[in-house]
Amino acid sequence: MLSIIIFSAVAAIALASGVAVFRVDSMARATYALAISFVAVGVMLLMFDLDYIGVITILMMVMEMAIMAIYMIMFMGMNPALMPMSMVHNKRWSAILAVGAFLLLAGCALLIPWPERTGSPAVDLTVSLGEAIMGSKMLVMLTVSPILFATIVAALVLANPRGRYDRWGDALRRSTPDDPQQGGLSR
Amino acid sequence: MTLQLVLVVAAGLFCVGLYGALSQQVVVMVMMGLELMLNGVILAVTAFWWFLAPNADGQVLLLVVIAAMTVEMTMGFAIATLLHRSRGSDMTDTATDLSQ
Amino acid sequence: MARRAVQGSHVLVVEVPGWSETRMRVEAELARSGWVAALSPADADILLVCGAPGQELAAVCEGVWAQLPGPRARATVLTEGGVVSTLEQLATELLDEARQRRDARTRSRQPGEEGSAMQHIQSSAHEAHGTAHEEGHSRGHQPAEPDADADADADADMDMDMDMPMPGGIALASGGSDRDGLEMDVLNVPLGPVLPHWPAGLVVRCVLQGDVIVSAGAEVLPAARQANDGGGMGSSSIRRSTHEQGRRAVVRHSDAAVQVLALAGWSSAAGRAGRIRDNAVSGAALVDLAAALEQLGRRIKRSRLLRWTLKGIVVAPGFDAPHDGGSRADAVSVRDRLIEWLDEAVRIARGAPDAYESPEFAAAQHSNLAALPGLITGTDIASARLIVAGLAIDTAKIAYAPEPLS
Amino acid sequence: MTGIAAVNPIWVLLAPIALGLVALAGAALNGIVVAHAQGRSVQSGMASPILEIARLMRQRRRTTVAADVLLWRIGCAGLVVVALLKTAVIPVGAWVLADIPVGVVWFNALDVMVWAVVWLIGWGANSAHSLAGGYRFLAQAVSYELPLMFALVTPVVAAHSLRVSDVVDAQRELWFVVWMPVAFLVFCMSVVAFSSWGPFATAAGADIAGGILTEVSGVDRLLILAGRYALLTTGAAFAVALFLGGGAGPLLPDWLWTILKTLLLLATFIVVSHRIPIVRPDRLAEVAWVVGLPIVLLQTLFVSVVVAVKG
Repeated sequence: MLSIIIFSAVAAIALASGVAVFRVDSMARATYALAISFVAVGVMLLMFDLDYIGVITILMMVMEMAIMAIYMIMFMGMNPALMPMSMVHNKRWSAILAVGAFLLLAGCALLIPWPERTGSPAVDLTVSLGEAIMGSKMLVMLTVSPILFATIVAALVLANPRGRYDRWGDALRRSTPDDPQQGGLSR
Repeated sequence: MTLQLVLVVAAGLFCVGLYGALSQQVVVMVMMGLELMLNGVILAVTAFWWFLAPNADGQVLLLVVIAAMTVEMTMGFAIATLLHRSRGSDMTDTATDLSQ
Repeated sequence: MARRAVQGSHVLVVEVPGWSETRMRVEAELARSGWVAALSPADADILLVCGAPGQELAAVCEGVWAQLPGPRARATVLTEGGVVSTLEQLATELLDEARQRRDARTRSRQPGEEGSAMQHIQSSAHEAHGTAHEEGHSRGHQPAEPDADADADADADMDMDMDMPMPGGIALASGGSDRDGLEMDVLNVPLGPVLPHWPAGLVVRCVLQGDVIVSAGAEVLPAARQANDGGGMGSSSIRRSTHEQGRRAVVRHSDAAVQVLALAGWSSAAGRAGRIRDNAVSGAALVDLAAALEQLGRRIKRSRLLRWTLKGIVVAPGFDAPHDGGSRADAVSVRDRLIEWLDEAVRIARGAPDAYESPEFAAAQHSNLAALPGLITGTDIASARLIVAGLAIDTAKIAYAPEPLS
Repeated sequence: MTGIAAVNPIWVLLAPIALGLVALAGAALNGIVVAHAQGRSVQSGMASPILEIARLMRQRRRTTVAADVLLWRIGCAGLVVVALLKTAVIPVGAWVLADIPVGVVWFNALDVMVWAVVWLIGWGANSAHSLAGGYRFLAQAVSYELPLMFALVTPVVAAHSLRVSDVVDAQRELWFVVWMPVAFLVFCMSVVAFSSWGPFATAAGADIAGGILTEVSGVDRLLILAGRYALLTTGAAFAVALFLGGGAGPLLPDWLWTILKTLLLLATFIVVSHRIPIVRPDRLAEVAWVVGLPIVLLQTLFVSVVVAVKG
């Protein structure tokens, strides 16, 4: 019983801050509302004994939102003061679609006769996760890691306007790169 | 806690995110909508894992979802930067020039 | 409790061009009594103006005064002799509960109103304004924008209009292309004249993107009158004894070193230089100081970390530009200047003549001020602060000496 | 086998007091160092944190024009809260408040919280200088975070567990600092960095008039300053648990050893910080990613190989 009450409270926080993301008047508040939503979901994961993944979710998402806030302000430049803002299009259709999707999903969740639980969770879930990653599910992780690496490279290629010829000169012969901001290494 | 309760909460998060992703004009705000949808997915996966088949595979799936989120974020930021650089704008509407 | 609270008061010291030695006296007195020099108005209990500020500078001081959180007290010191007694008097003023209550009552609760004078003066570093911005919305409405047509449909759906309320009455920032080719907000932020480790009365009006300076303009806010403690001597002042000149030169050089070291965040070396300076101010024998200065100079030359952190921060770009775009061979870095000052101070302390009275010195201050905007454009605030400290502009010379003939 | 056990939850009330006292000792030491540099007596330096607390309690809080007060206040209180949450997993001798299975990750998640909190302090004030402070901290955080994560992973690999008590137990024979010195150093530097302290205090630097501290006064300022000391203290205490054998030591009881080692490490942080110039984030980033990260990875690899060979 207690767990249901706690879960409902956390769920309410997650949903309310999720809604707040698109309702508040400042970029910073929107971003941190999303962060709160993620932290609430992380806490829910903790309630399912998923210690590792719950804490990792909180860690990753707070980090992501801290960076995201910068992008929000960089590209949308909003002041900390609360300027009324709304930049939506197709508001009505978006709302209709979202509500429709919710009714469909919630209906499925409530009406489908879910099967009985098979098996029981391992005693130490973190250990079982580690064994799965390094054992039977190793292939998954082996696939994820090059994808992540490719993402880093691709994102840098997309976002970085300056190639090595801009930095090192046409003949790549400069002793130090011509950067707008000097780095810490005398390369 | 029951499976149904958790799934309804997850559906709620997913659809709030869906609304945001569909309605927002700015790339970064659209990304926030997508993030919120994935947030719902994480919760739903957890619920299925816990209530239906609590073995290690479900946890691996969660890790994959989180990895997908980071990929989405990284590429989103890169594309937003690229758009901003090339057009001085990051509105989704202005990014549809090519399709016209 | 209240008595304790006053024992470690934080003092915001505002130096008027020409009263540098008074300011140093104050700093020495603060260090001696365990008080602290405040970094910003919010940090301060006491506003202490050293010297007689001119009209603009006085207005800035009013703005800063309005930003002190309170309990607060203020005073002006004009002579070095008055420092100790003024500080004591300020402490009792801070303890005067009735007076502080009255002060708190008369101040308005609204932060904008009490500081209204400074909104135009662009007072200290703490101009809270100008972070505002609205670029994302307004761009589609500008006819010059190439994709204005594509945007037209979208605008119709946007339920916003152009004359939306501006929070706090702050104008919105406009965009501009940054050094990486991204369009970013620009903020107009004045650096100075009330900043720690900053030349007296100097104001650098910067246009910032993030913390990168896009363009800048520098000026000096003058004092109301010429100081008589020697900082702002014009050509008419009497020539002083050689020893006095030497002492002043050592003080000047070591103070410049203090500012650079403090901005480089090397607190132990800055403290060392500060003590040498304070000894010189209070009239210690120069020969004794020479040894200490020499030792400090050796320590600075040895420090690899300082070399690394100051690398490439240049106060004189040099003219021999190699074609590969690397740093120029004869560029003078802040670190070079720092070592130069200390060596020069050692020489003067041992009896070498000082060039302070010469017209060339005054001319150099003017040309440094003129070069300042060019040097800091394109750098971030941290580098810009080091460059300004590395130039060590003697603003007293600029506020009074006539413009040199070029 | 494990000597460390979770204590009665009632001790939760005592933990903030203990943390506060150790942090206060750190602040007093800092006062002494400053007083020594200024040629004042040791007593006046020791008293300076008390004076500062009294002063800030008496000072009024400020607000600025069009500040985001909600986020600002959250940020100001946040550092202390993060530090208190960190104490939950730090063992003192044989006692720990919550010996959760993923204690090390918990610590890491909380120091990521510091990113958000510091940025909020900088953002909320609506002032150019404090915002610059917030940006600087994030730039620095991006530089130190990955080396920090691998530095945290290294003892975990050696101990086969994310539980802090297991990590302490694994050091029965040999303290981890002996065979993972690089990880220890990187961890210590990161602790100083996330407390924005000493050479990594650019976010609160004098060149931007105190950065994140520019606009705060009164209780808010007190909370931030206390939070920085508390973070430094918890970081030192965690380093003791991860690398310095926890409460292991001769003669004295183990809880006293933990506190002694923590104080010693804290004192080192404070004294060394005064002797080093500030490290600006633009300089740090390249070094941290190009030099720091590979070195820590090599350290982790070394430890992993040793663990694998030993079996």
